[in-house]
Amino acid sequence: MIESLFFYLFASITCLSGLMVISSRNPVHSVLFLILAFFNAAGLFVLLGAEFLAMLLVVVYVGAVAVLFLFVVMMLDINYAELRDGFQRYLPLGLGVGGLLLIEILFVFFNSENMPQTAPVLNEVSNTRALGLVLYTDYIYLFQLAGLILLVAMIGAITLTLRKRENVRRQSISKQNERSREESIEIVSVTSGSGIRSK
Amino acid sequence: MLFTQMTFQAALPEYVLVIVSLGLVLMAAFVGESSNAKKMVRLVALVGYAIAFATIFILPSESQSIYMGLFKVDGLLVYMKALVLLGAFFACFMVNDDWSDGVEKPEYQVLIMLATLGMLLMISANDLISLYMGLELQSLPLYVIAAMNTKSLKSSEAGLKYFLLGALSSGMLLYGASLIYGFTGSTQFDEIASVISQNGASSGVIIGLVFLLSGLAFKISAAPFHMWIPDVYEGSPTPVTALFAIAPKVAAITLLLNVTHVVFADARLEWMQVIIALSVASMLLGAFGAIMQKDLKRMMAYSSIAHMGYALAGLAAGTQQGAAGVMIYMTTYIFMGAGTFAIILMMRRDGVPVQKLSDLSGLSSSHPYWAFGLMIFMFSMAGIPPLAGFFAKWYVFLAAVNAGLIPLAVIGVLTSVVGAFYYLRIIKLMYFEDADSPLDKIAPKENVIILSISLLVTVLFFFIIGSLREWTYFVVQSLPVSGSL
Amino acid sequence: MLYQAIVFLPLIGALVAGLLSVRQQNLPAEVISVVGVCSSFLLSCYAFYDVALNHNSVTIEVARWIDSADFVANWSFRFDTLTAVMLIVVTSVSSCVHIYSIGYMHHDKARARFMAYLSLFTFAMLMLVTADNLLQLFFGWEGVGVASYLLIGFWYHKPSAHKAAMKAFIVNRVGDFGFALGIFVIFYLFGSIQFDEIFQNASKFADVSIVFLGFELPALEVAAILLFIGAMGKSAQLGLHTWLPDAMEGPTPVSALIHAATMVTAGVFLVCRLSPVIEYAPFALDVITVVGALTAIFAATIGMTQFDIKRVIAYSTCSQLGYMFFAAGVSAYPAAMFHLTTHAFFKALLFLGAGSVIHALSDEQDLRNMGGIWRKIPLTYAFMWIGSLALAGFPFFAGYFSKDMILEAAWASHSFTGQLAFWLGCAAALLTAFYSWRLLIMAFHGKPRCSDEVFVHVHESPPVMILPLIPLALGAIFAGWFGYEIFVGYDMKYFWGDSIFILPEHHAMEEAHHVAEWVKRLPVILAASGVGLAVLAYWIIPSLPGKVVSAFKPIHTLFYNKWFFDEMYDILFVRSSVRLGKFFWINGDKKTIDAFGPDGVSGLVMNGSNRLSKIQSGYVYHYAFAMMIGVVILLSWYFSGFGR
Amino acid sequence: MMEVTLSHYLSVSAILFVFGVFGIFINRKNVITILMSIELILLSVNINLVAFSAYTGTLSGQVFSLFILTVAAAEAAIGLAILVIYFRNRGSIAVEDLNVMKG
Amino acid sequence: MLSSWPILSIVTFLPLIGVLFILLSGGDKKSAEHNSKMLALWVSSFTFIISLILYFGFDPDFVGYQFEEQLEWIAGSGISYHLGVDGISMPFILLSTFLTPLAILASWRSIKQRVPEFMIAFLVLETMMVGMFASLDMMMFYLFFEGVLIPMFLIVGIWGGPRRVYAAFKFFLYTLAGSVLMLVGIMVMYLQAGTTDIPILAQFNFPPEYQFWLFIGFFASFAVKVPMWPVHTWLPDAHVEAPTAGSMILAGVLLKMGGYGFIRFSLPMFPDASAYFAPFIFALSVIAIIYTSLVALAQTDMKKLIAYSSVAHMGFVTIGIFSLNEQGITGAMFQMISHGLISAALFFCVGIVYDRLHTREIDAYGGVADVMPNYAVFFMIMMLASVGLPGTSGFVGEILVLVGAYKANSIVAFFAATGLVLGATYMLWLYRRVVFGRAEKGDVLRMPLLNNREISILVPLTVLILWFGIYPAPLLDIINPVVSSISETVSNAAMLTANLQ
Repeated sequence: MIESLFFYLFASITCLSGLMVISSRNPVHSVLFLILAFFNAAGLFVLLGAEFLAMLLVVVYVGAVAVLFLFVVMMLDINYAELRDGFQRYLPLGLGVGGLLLIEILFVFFNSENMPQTAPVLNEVSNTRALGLVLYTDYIYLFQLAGLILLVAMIGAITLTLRKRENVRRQSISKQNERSREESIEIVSVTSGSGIRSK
Repeated sequence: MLFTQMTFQAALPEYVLVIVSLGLVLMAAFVGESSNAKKMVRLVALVGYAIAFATIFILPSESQSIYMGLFKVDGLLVYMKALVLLGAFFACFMVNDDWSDGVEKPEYQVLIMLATLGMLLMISANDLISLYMGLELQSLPLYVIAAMNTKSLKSSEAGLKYFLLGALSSGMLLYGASLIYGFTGSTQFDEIASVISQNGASSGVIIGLVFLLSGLAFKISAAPFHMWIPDVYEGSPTPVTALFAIAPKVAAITLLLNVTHVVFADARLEWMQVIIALSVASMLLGAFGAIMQKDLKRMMAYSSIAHMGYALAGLAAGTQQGAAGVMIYMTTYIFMGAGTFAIILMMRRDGVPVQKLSDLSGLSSSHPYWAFGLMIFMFSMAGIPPLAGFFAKWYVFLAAVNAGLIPLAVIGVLTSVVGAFYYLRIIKLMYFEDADSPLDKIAPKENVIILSISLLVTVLFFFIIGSLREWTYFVVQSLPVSGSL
Repeated sequence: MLYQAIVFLPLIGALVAGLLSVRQQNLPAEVISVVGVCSSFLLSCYAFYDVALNHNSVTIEVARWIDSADFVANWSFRFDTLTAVMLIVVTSVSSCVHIYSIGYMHHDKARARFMAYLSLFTFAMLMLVTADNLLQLFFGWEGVGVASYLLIGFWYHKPSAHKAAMKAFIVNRVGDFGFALGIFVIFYLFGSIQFDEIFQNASKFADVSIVFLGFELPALEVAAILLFIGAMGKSAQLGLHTWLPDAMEGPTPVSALIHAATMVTAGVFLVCRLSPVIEYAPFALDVITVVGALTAIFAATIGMTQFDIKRVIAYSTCSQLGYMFFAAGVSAYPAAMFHLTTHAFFKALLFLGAGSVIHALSDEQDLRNMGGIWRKIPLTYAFMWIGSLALAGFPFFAGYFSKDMILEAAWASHSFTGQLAFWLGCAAALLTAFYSWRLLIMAFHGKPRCSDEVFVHVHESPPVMILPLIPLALGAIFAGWFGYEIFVGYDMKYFWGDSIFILPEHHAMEEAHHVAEWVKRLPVILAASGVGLAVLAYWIIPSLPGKVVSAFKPIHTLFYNKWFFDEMYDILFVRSSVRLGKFFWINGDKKTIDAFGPDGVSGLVMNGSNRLSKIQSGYVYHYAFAMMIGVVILLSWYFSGFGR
Repeated sequence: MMEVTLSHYLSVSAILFVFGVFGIFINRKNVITILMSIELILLSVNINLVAFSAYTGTLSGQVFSLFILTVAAAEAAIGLAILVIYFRNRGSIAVEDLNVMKG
Repeated sequence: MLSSWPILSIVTFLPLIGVLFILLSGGDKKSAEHNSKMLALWVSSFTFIISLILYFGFDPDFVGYQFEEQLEWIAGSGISYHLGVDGISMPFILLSTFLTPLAILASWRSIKQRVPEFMIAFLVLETMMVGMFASLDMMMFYLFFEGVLIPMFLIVGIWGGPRRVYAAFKFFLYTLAGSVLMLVGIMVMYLQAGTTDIPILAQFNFPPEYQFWLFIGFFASFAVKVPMWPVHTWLPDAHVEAPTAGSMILAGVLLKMGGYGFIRFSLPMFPDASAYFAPFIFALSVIAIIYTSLVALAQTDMKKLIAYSSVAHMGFVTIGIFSLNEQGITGAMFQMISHGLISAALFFCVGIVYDRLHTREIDAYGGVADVMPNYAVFFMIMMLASVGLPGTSGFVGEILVLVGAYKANSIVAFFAATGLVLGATYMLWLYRRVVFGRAEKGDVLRMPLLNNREISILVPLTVLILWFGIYPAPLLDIINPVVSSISETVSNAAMLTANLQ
């Protein structure tokens, strides 16, 4: 009973904040609602017995991704804009399509004959431990893959956003390594009395 | 044991790519950005592809599933991997420092190698999760390199569009995957297949399948999930477009083939309808969309949509024959694409790359060899015998007809007539019109080599087709779908 | 070998002359072609002796031609009496014309070419008369058509000449259209186009019907009428006659050879040749009779009013051919052939004489510009007299025998069509005499109406032109005498042998010898009165014609304008087909087929492509929306149950 | 009160999914919101997977979800990076300005 | 000894060796042009000489394929490299090899730009044509059948007249649209029979309901190629714009591909459907004859007129083929060969004056006979042959077709025979306006006589046209045995259909 109550609480807040994410005019608000949605979704995860994922959602998503969003929103200094023309025109069609999609999916969910109907099975081992057992054994392949993907994300983000400003002095390791004695120093024999004339 | 020798051997090309790409990361970081350094990076990358390609030949040709069933190889998949590697090699080979706009960073090589790795993993995916991971490993670098020319608005717009829509498609794919998982109780392909063959496909699975196929359709740019491709082709730096045009689609369509013909072999009647719809839509859209284009790369995008439509016609048959047809189709597709882009990459006027159709006018008098090559590729893409494109169409439509999809085949051949129109237009520009100001004469030898190889394959395909058909018909026999050969 | 030579000598002459004409070596060309034709004539005489008189009919196979399953047509020559008679007619007239042309064409640079054409014509005509099957006959038939086309258009500078040539060819083609269909019907029926097989089996098909154009019709009637349509074209019978007067644009020897003596009689020859078939087609015979009779009178009416000397003679030819046809129509084939022969002589004579006149008057052809020259060209004058007398059918001239024979046969056939033919023929005889003397008087008598300059130059033709007229004149005088007994006398059956077949119940020929005396006299009387009228109107009271013309203005206009046939055809066929062609081209090909076909489709494609480009708006949300719509449609497809 | 079943969880996820999709094509404001919509979609997928995982008693759903979280983070990083360079070029991230190429 | 040589392959691919030579022969622009011309001429002439072996080594009494060559191509799939000729294809091969050197000679002076390319295109075209007629495998047939489009498209498009782009596109897309439907048909047949071997397929009895659709597929392709009304509109455009040599080959050989296809495929493989569709094709053909003849009458452009006349003449061909009896089919075959010679000659005749005056407007001429008497003679012969004058090859074909048509349907024969009159009308009308009259226009007066090159093109054509008109036996002997076997199959089917109806 209490579980149901919590379910409805989390579910409704998740959905509502989802709606707010896409409808608020201020992108900062959107990000905040997104965070709210994540929190409540984490609640749902807990209800389903997936504590580790719930924690991860909060840590990774709220802690990293959402903040990243917030950071970019702030950095890009976006004015929140009015809804422009065309929106009104497309809204009914969009609502129709979206509604139809929702109805069709829901219809399947509530009418499917071979839906897994057993209640959540709580394992004897904790959720985190269970995941830990498989993650580095059965799924080591995927784990390594995830590493590569993160590498890509890193390289990609850096490559794209790194700007070489002309007037900024930076250390060029390869250049330094490539330097040979000949180009580094110049030996000038100075005749006494005449001084060194700079080039 | 996780890492047996078998494991190692079955995934040999992937290992090679991983190692080389990591090495490239280090090189890119330390050797700097001098011209020599970039050349070296490219050279190492090329050697990497070459080694990976060579290892293909020592892969086991019988079906093997490793990493606890997450990864699979068999003859068909290996063949497709070879194609992907070949395509990646071509794409990489054609790009040298002096001839690339915005992609001359060494990271470019790292990224496309990782993307290639992602393609190989996609092909070998034997689990919904590894499917997704492979797909993302392929997509993410591609998003990046599409936007690689950071100075160009078009490039960044292309990257952004590609990313946004790609992410949406990933979302749909995942949503479908989650439903399939939920309704079958497993993410592993073999298990899903056995559940479906026992219980049939429930409506939840079908909904999931529709989402999954939609997501995959995006990757092969089948209509109506194609909208990104013209913009991305046009906006991306040309070497990137060349890569897009050659390699990723092979991987994506192999994945599609794998999902439909292996995992959902017993739900053939259900997914066939989706594939038929996608095929018809793509053929029509590709044919009609290209006609008005003025940008060569954009036109090639539409052309690739149409090609995917034809390849899907082979898939739609849902037979082993159809699968073989797809394999043959993708083989020709790689060579035609590589050859065409070898020329597009060389198109420069006063050192500035040009990509308008009108820039081609009079090409036959200023660059007879290019013009001849492009003409052959265009005729081949239009499906005019005796060129490669004809045989490709022949085998996919043959499969479709054999599966009773005669209307599909008729639509296909008729749209290919419409398609012929815009291919002919290019030939018209090159041969029937005079040049206002000719393109630059200099031609990097790499591109000319690729052009010549592709040209040879395209023209002399009728020598190859016999053994190719034999091989493909042999490897598809492992597919669980019905259908005589 | 001799017999083949008859046919091929002119061909060789034509080829050699043709080659010589390239370098304009006229004299050798003339010699070779004359020699070719004359030797052919001599050989023909032998053939006549051997085949017609000694009854050694032969068929000579030369080479294979067309064979496809049961459709076999080989090059082969059939020499029987009918052929032999035609050989004599053709080669003799041709020889005369060849020789005459040397003189007549003396001023023309391209006369080698002319001689080549003439010889070519002779060859084709000989192929026609010696044919052993319908297809070879058709070969000759078309061959003479081409030769005629070439000769009419010989002076290709003159627009009227090449227009006339074209007209001749095309009108003949209309006839050939019928001829060809006739061949198909015959082949369909008999399974062969060999004369022998057709003739042997004709009786078996007398009552057979075939479906032709959806109608069930008696087979032989259909075949006979179709073939007769071919004959009408070639022989310028009513309806398809319009080309003949225009054909006078050709040089006069051509008119003599082709448009008087030989080619135009090919139709008559065809009908006679096919007598074994036509005899079983009574309705077709009636048609032939009526058409012939109508042509006879119709052409005569026009002939009365014309002023071009050659056209008058041309219409008279047309008219005389009508006689021949109705003779054939009443099964009096021998009479038709007889008239054909005599007509060949006197008509060739008339034409060549007219040519002499024209030559004398420096190429003047209009009767209104002639007159008063009989003293200057007495020989020509005499020849014209002989010709006219023979044409008008004055006793003991050639025409007398043959024309009377025809009229008697028509009378004796005791059929309605026969009677009609007889009376129309008699009327035509009156008109014939009238216009013949009208011509004579206007051309030779009265005051000279030509310019003085021309008049001074009037001179008798050179011997090379006069000499050929002599044998023709002799023929015009004596052919009737000699021919009567052989051709239409009591022993004619023996003479004609198998070459002409007359059903026993058709006995016009026999009875013609026993008709009432007035029937025999009437044509002569009419002819005499015709002459009298002409003399009255054109010599004694020169103002009379003008008054008559104004009194009968509408009728004269009708006659003078040739019954408006040309105008009618022009509107009905020529203009309408050109207009129809334009209509089809513009409205059919361009505005319908192309507009809805390739251009329309490509327009649609362009349009669709344009729309597609608009859909590709560049906006991400549109793209995403399209994807979603795709998904929703696919989902709905399954959801609605179609997918199952 | 109704018993909470799998279908309820799935419904929540479906609603979120539709919101996410809706957010993409109804949004005219800025690209960041689209990125957030994508996160919503991924969240819905995660709810699905976790719910299925719980109700089928298999762990692979949660593993899947785990990897999705990882990849989503990488995706967000790349997406934002591209967005940043786009902003540098265009000076705006309004969705409607994102149409230099079309047709 | 000769029989052991792969004569057909040699004939087919010899021109490609010529292409190789042209590519290898370099030199400056001028010498390259000259070399390429000479090479093309010699290679194609040599090909013709070799192809004569086919004629002299041919055994006319043997009903079946001769000079057969079969190699494995696409292993295990029933698709093989299979060449061979019979009485139907052999004449066409000779026609192709005969016309190609003449066409090359015809373009000696009139092609001024990109001469080597032109010669290459022409030699490739020759290979495609010969290969198509020699193929005994459906797949190969299709390869060559479509492959022809490539060089022809270029020939029209590069060296054509002012509207060449439109014409080339129309030609290409029109014919492609037709033949892709045939491709689907070929697939269905292949899947039914498991092979694309033509001799096997000819023996394979396709069920009637299949035949119906297959026939339509093949019809779509061949009807465009023939071309039949109402899909003929590409032809006038293509002809008008094509260079002279292109027109010669287009009219001389390419149009025959449709008729050849009907005889080779439609009749023996779908006899029931052929009988079923015969009335429909009759109707189209009769319309073609009358309609296009009338349209020809309204033309002001010489080439267009002759192009329309080709449509009308090909109407005879389709009538002959679908009369389904021996005379009809033989006649159609003969008509195709003869039309190949005549139309090539006619187009060349137009080309001759076009080279001199650079216009094809009929009104610009008149009195050509004055300045070019030798031209007038040749043109006259061709014109009369086109009209179907007995003694020329045109007659033999036409008369046989009409005889066959009459056997099949008298109404068809009646209307088709009107073509005799109409054909004469427009050809004579053309001839009259161009050749006759007095040469008054200054440009016309300056036209030089035919030169030796032109004469040496016209003479062989003339000789053949007259030879086949007077003594067609050599050709008929080759055609007859095969045709009788085909007509037997198909007329049996026709009888069955008639009984069923």
